[in-house]
Amino acid sequence: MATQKITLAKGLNMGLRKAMEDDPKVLLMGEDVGKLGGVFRITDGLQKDFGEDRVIDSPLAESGIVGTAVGMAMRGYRPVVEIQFDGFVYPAYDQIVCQVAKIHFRSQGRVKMPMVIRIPFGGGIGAVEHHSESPEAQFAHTPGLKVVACSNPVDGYWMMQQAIACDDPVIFLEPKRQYHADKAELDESATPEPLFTSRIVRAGTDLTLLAYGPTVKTAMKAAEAAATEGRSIEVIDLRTLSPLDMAPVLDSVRRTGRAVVTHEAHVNLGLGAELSARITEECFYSLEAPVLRVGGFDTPYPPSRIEEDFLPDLDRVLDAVDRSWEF
Amino acid sequence: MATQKITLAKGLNMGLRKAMEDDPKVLLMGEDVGKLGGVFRITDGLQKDFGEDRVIDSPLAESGIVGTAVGMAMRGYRPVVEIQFDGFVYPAYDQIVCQVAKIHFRSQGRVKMPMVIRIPFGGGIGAVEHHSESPEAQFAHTPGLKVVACSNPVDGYWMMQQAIACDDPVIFLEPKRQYHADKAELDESATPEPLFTSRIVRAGTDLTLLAYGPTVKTAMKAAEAAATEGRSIEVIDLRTLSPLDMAPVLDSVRRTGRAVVTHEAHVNLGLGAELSARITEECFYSLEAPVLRVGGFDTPYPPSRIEEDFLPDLDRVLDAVDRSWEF
Amino acid sequence: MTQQSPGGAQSDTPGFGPDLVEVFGPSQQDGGPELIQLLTPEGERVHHHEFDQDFSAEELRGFYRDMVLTRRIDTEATALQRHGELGIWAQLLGQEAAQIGAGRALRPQDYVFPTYREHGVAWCRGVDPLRLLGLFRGVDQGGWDPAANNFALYTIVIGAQTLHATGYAMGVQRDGDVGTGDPDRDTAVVAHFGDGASSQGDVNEAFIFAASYNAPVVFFCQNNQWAISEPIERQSRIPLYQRALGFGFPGVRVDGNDVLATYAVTKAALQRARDGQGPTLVEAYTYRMGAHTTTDDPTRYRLSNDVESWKLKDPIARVEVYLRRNGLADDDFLASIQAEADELGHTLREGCKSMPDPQALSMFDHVYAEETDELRAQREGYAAYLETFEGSH
Amino acid sequence: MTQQSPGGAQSDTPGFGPDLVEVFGPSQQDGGPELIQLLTPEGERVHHHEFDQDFSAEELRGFYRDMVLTRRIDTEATALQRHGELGIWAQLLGQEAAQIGAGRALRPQDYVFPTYREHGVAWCRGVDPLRLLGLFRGVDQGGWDPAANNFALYTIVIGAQTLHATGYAMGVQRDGDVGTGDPDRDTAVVAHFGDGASSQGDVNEAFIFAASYNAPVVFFCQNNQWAISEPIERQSRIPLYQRALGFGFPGVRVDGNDVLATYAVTKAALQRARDGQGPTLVEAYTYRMGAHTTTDDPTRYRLSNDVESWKLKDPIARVEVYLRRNGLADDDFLASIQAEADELGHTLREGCKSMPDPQALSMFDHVYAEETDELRAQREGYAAYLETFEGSH
Ligand SMILES: Cc1ncc(C[n+]2csc(CCOP(=O)(O)OP(=O)(O)O)c2C)c(N)n1
Ligand SMILES: Cc1ncc(C[n+]2csc(CCOP(=O)(O)OP(=O)(O)O)c2C)c(N)n1
Ligand SMILES: [Mg+2]
Ligand SMILES: [Mg+2]
Repeated sequence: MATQKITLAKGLNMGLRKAMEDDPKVLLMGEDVGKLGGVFRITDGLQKDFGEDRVIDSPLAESGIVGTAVGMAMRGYRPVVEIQFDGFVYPAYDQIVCQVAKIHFRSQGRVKMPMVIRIPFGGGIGAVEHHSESPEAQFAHTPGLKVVACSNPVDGYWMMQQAIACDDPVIFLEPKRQYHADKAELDESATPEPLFTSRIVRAGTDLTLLAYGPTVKTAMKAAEAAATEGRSIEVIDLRTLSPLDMAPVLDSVRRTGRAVVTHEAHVNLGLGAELSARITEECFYSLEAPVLRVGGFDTPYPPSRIEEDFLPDLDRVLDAVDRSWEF
Repeated sequence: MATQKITLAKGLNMGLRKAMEDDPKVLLMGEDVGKLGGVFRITDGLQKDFGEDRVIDSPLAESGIVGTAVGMAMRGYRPVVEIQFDGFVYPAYDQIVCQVAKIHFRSQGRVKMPMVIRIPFGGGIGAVEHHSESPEAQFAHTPGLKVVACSNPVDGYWMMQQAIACDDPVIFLEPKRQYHADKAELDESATPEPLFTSRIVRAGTDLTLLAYGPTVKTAMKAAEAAATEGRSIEVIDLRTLSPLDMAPVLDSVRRTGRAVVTHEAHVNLGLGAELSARITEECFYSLEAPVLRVGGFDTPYPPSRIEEDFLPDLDRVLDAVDRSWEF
Repeated sequence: MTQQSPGGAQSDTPGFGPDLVEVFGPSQQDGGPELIQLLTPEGERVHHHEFDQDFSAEELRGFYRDMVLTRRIDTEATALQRHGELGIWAQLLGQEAAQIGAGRALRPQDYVFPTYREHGVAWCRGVDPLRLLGLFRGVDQGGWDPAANNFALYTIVIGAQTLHATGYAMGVQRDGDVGTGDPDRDTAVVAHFGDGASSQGDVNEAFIFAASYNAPVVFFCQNNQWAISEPIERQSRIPLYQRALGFGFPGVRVDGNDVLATYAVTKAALQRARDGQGPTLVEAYTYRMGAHTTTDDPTRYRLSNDVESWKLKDPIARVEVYLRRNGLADDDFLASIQAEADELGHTLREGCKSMPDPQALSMFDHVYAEETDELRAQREGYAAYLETFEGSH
Repeated sequence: MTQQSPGGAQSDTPGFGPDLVEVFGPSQQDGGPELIQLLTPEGERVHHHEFDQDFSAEELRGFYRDMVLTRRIDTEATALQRHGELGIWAQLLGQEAAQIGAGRALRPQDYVFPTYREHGVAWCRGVDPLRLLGLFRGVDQGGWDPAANNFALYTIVIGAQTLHATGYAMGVQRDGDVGTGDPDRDTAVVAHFGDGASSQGDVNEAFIFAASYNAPVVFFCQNNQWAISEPIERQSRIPLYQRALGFGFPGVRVDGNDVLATYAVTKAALQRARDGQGPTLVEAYTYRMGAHTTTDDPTRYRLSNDVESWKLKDPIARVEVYLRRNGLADDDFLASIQAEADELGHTLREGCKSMPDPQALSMFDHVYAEETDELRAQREGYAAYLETFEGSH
C-alpha cells in the first residue's frame, strides 16, 4: 500500500474510520460530531458514511454523553465519545471516575467497559478560558482508567484504533495545537507498536527528557538545540500515562543519570511528580541530579495573550537541562 | 475558660457554631445537614439554633449545592457546604474546579470566593462503595483551591474557624474514621497556629514520616513502635495539602536524611508523589534513600471486608521505614 | 423567614397563567386525585378507566407470595445487620408492592437498572438474595452476573444509573429491538431511582436524552416521601410525575402500595417503550416505613403519626384481605407462604454467616480487563509482603 | 434507522394521555401559537391580552438606539477578529431585541448572570464594550467589575451560571430583599443561557433549587435555534418554555426578535421575582443569524433558506418601520444614531488595537485572595528566569 502524508487530524479521522469499518459495534457520540464533523473536524465525513445511528450528535450535556455511553457499552457497543474541549470534561467527571473506571472492578470482570473518551487537550491556540487545559493527572490518578496521549499523525492513526480495540476505558488525549501543524508519512500496512508503550524518539547519552502530547515537539527541539552545544539528550515520548511504561524510562535514566519531565499540566501533582518519585525510587544511585520538572505554572490557565509564558517552551526546557547539569 | 474533652465530631461542630456566632454571613448547606444534623451529626443542633435560612437542607444535587453556594458567596455570604461522603463530590467537580477555583482569578481579584467545602474522607468504617475515598490529590492539583486535612479534635475546632475566615475557597477534609474515635482536651482560649502550616507532632532524628488526616494516628503508632527498636522517627502532620508547607518538611529531612509519606489515597499521583519530587529536588544531597510512599493501592477502593489490606497500616509504614533504612 | 411560599400573595403583574402548584396543589399525603389505584388499602378492588385489567387467582397469589418473601428478605437482612453480619442494610419495608409490581411486569429480554434498594425487583429477576447481602456485608460490590438476569448491579451514586439505562435503551434501538411487533424481541429498559435522586443533574439529563432519541426506557421513581431526612417537598413542589411533562413525555402517578395498579401501569409503560413510543415516567407513590438504612435514626426528623397512617396502607395486608375475602386463599395457602418465608430466612441466615471474606489479593483483580504490568507488580509486591507475615507466624 | 419518531404509530396499550409533543406539536419555525408578540416583523403593533403595555416615543427610540449600537459593537468586533485583533468573537447578530428587551427591563439593584454572548445586556448594564472585547482578545477573562454594574463575568462552561444566579437569588432572599414592596429594594436575578445549555444538568438543577426555595430568579433562555451545529430539536422535542412546567413554575415563549414583547414579558417576570412569587422561565424565540463564533462555518450544517426567512424578522428593521410609520423618528434621528454608531465603532477599533497585553507575571496575581508562599516563590523564580533574557538581549 502506498504511503501518504497526513496531519494529526487526518490520522485520527482515518483511525476512527478504520475502526468503524472493522467493527460495526463502534459508535461515535458527542457535541457537533455529526454534520459538522466536530469543531476540529476530527469526525469529518463519518456521519455521512456511517449514518446517524453510528455517529450521534448528542444533547449538550457531558455527563449525559458519558453516562449513556456506559449503557451502550453494557449493551455490547464500543462507544467513542468526544469531549469538545479539555475544560468541558468536568461535568462528566463523576460518570468517568465513579462509573466508567469502576464498573469492570465492581462487577468482578463480568461487565466490560470498552469506551474511548477523546479529549483535545493542551494550549497554544489563542483560545478563551477552558479551551487549553491539560487534565491528564486527574484521570491517571484514577485506577480503572487507562490514559494515553498521542503526539504525531502516525501515532494518531494507530493509537486510535488500538484504544478502540482495548477492552478497558481509555482517556485519549489529542494535542489540539498539533492537529493541523505537521504532516507525516503514514504507511497503513505497517505494524504498530503496542498501545501502552513509551518510545525513544531520539537517542542520547547525557540526559533523559520525558514528554508526551504537545511537548514532544518542544522536547525534540530542545534536544536539537542542546546538541549544538554538545549535549546529547535522549527524548522519550511517553505515549501512555496510565499505565506508565517505566522500563524504557528507567533504562534510559540509568544510562544518562539525569532526567527532565515536561508537560503543559500544572507542575504541582502533574505527571512529572509521579515520574520523579518513581525514577528516584528505582534509580537512586544512578541519579546525578534530581528529576526536574518543566510544566504549566500552578495558576489557572492565563489569558491567551500570555499563554506562551505559562506553557513550557524550548527555553524553559533548556533552562532545566542546564540546571540538571549544574547539580 | 475551662478546657473540655471532645471528639473530632464535637470539635468540628463547635467550630462551625463559633463561626456562625461570630459572623452572620456564614451559612451551612448540604444534604441532611438540618434536622438530622448530617449523617455524621457534625451540624447537630445548628439548624435548631440558627434557623432554616442559615442551615439549609438542599435538594439532592451536589453540583447544585456548590453552584448555588458560588452565587451566595457572590452576594456576600460565606457558605460552608457539606458533601455527604467523599465519593459524592464528583457531581460537583465541574463547579469546584471551573468556578469555585477560578472566579477570583477570572475577575482579577474583584470577586472573592470564601467557601468551605467539607468532605468527610478516608476509609476504615466498613462502608459500601464510594463512602471511603480520598480525593485530595485532584483538588490539590487545581490552582485556586486550598486544601487542608485535620487529624484531631483540637485542630478540627480551630481549623474549621480558620477555613471559614479564609477569603479563598478551602476544601476541608475530615477523617471520618476519627470522628468519634479519640477525645482530646480543647482550650478555647488558646491561640491556634495559622491554618496553612504543617506541624511536627513527634520529634525524631532518623527518619521523617509525613502524614495527614487519618494516617497521622497510624504514623504516631509507627513512630512509637520504631522507638522500641531504637529508631527515632520524626512525624509531621501536614495539615495543609495545598499550599504545602515545605519549610518544616525540608528542614526535617535535611536532619534525618530519610522520608516516608503515607496517605490513604492511591499512591500513583497521590500527594506522596509531589512530596517526593519536591523533597528530592530540595534535599538531593541530604537524602540517604529515596522518599518512599505508603498509600492506598492503585485499585478502586475494595469491598470493606478487605479494606484494611488496602489502607496503609502500622506494618506497612514500618516496612517502608525498614526499606528506607536498607537503602 | 425570607422564603416566600409558593402560591402565595398574588401581584397584579400580567399573568403567566397559574403556577402548576396552583393547578395541582402541592403533593398530598393521599397521593391526590391523580393516583392510579386498582386495590384500595381496605382491600377493595376498584376500577380505572385506562389501566384496569383482570388478574387470575394465580397471579394474585403470586404477587402476595413475592411480597411476603421480599419482606422476609428485608427483615432477615435487617436482623443480620443488627447481629453484625452486614455492615449496613437499605430496607425496603413498605415498598414491596412498588417493586413486585414493577418487577413482575418485565419480560425476560427487558433490562433493569436498579438503585440500591430494589431487592424486590431483584427477587423478580431471579437474583439470589444472598448475592444482595454480599454487597452489604462488604464481601463484594455486587456478586451477581448482570447478564444472567438482565439486572444491572446496584448503583450507589444516586441517579447515575438512569443515564446507563438510557444509553442501554439507545443500544436496544440500534439493535432494532423496538417496534418489531415480536413480543419476544421488543425490549424495554427500566431505570429505578428515588424521589431524592430526581434532583440530580444526571436524572434530568437522562430525561433529555431519552426524549431526544425517543429511547425505550421507563423511568420508575419510587417516591417513598423521604431522601434520608429530607421530605419530598425539598425536591419538588409539584407532584413528581409531572416532571416528565417538562421534557415532553408522559408521567403517571400510581399507588405504589398497590401491587395491582403498579403492575398494570408499569406493564403499559414497558409496552409503550417496546412499541417504540419512547420514555415514560412512572411515579410509584409509596412510603419508606423503615429507616433510610440500618444506620439511620428517623425519629430525629419525622413524626411517628405519619408512619402510623401509612401502616394502614400496607401493601401486603390489602392483598391478603382481598384474597381471603374472595376465597382466593385459605389458611393453608397463607401458612405455606409463611413456611416458605421461614425457609428462605433460614437459608439467608446460614448463607450469610458462612459467606467467606474475599482474599486480600483479590483487590488487584479486575481493575482492568487487560491487566497492566504496573498493577501486577503491585500485587506481587503485596503478596511477597504478606508472605513475610506468614513466615513469622 | 432505529429511532422512532415521537408521536408515531399508536399502540393500543392503555393511555397515558397524549404526549406533550402531540398537545403542542413540535417546535415550529414561527414559534407557534404561544409566541407572545407586540410588534410584528412587518412593524405592526399588535396587542396581547396579558402582556400589553404602552410605550412612550422616547422608550421606543431608546430601544432602537440600543439595538443599533449593539449591532455595531457586534459588527465591529467581528471585523476586528477578521483583522487578527481578537482571537475569536461570539456574534449576537439577530438577537439584539432579545437582549435589549431583557436588559432594559432590569432595575439597578437586579443582578445579571450572562453567558458569553450577552453583549446587548452588557450594554444595557453600562459595561464598557471594550471590556467585552478584552476577553475575546485574550488580554483578560473579563475586565469589568461585576459589582459596578451588577453584571457578572461571562461564563463559558455552559449552564454553570444558572446555579450561581439561583444561589445569588437565595442570598437576596436572606437579605430580605424580596416582597417588601419597596421598588428600590426588591431584587430580581437573571440567568441567561442558550437552548443548547438547557440540556445541562446544572440548568435543570438550577430549576430545582429555584423552585424548591422559590428564589427570585428569571431564567432567560435565548432559543436561537442552534447550539453550534445542533438544531433545537436535539435538545427538546417540545417547546422549550414548557420545561418549566415540569418543575412547577411558569414558562413563557416570547418573540425574541420583538423588543417590545421581550421587554414587557421580562419586566413582568422580574416583578414576579421581586414580589416573592418565585422563578419564571422566559424563552426568547429568536435566531442566530451569524456563525456560532467567528471560527464556525454554518454552511456545513444549515440551509441558507432558513437564514433568509429569518432575515425578514429582523429585530431592528421592524422597530424602524414602526417608528417611521408613526412619525416617531425622522431621517435626522436615524442619521444621528448612525453617527453615534460610527463613533462607537471608531472608539472600539482604536481602543481594541491599543489594548495592551498583560504582563507575563500577572498570571501569578489573584490566584488567591491570600497569596501563598508557594506561588510567590514560583513567581519570583519565573521573574528571575525572565531577567536572564533581558540581560542577554
Ligand atoms: C450522588 C450522591 N449523593 C449523595 C448520596 C448519599 N445518599 C445515599 S441515599 C440518599 C438519599 C436518596 O434518597 P432517594 O433518592 O429518595 O432514595 P431512597 O433512599 O429514598 O430510596 C443520599 C443522599 C449518594 N448515594 N449519591
Ligand atoms: C460544558 C460545556 N460544553 C461544551 C461547550 C462548548 N460550547 C460552547 S458554546 C456551545 C453551544 C451552546 O449553544 P447554546 O446553549 O444554544 O448557546 P448559543 O451559543 O446558541 O448562544 C458549545 C457546545 C461549553 N462551552 N461548555
Ligand atoms: Mg426516597
Ligand atoms: Mg443556541
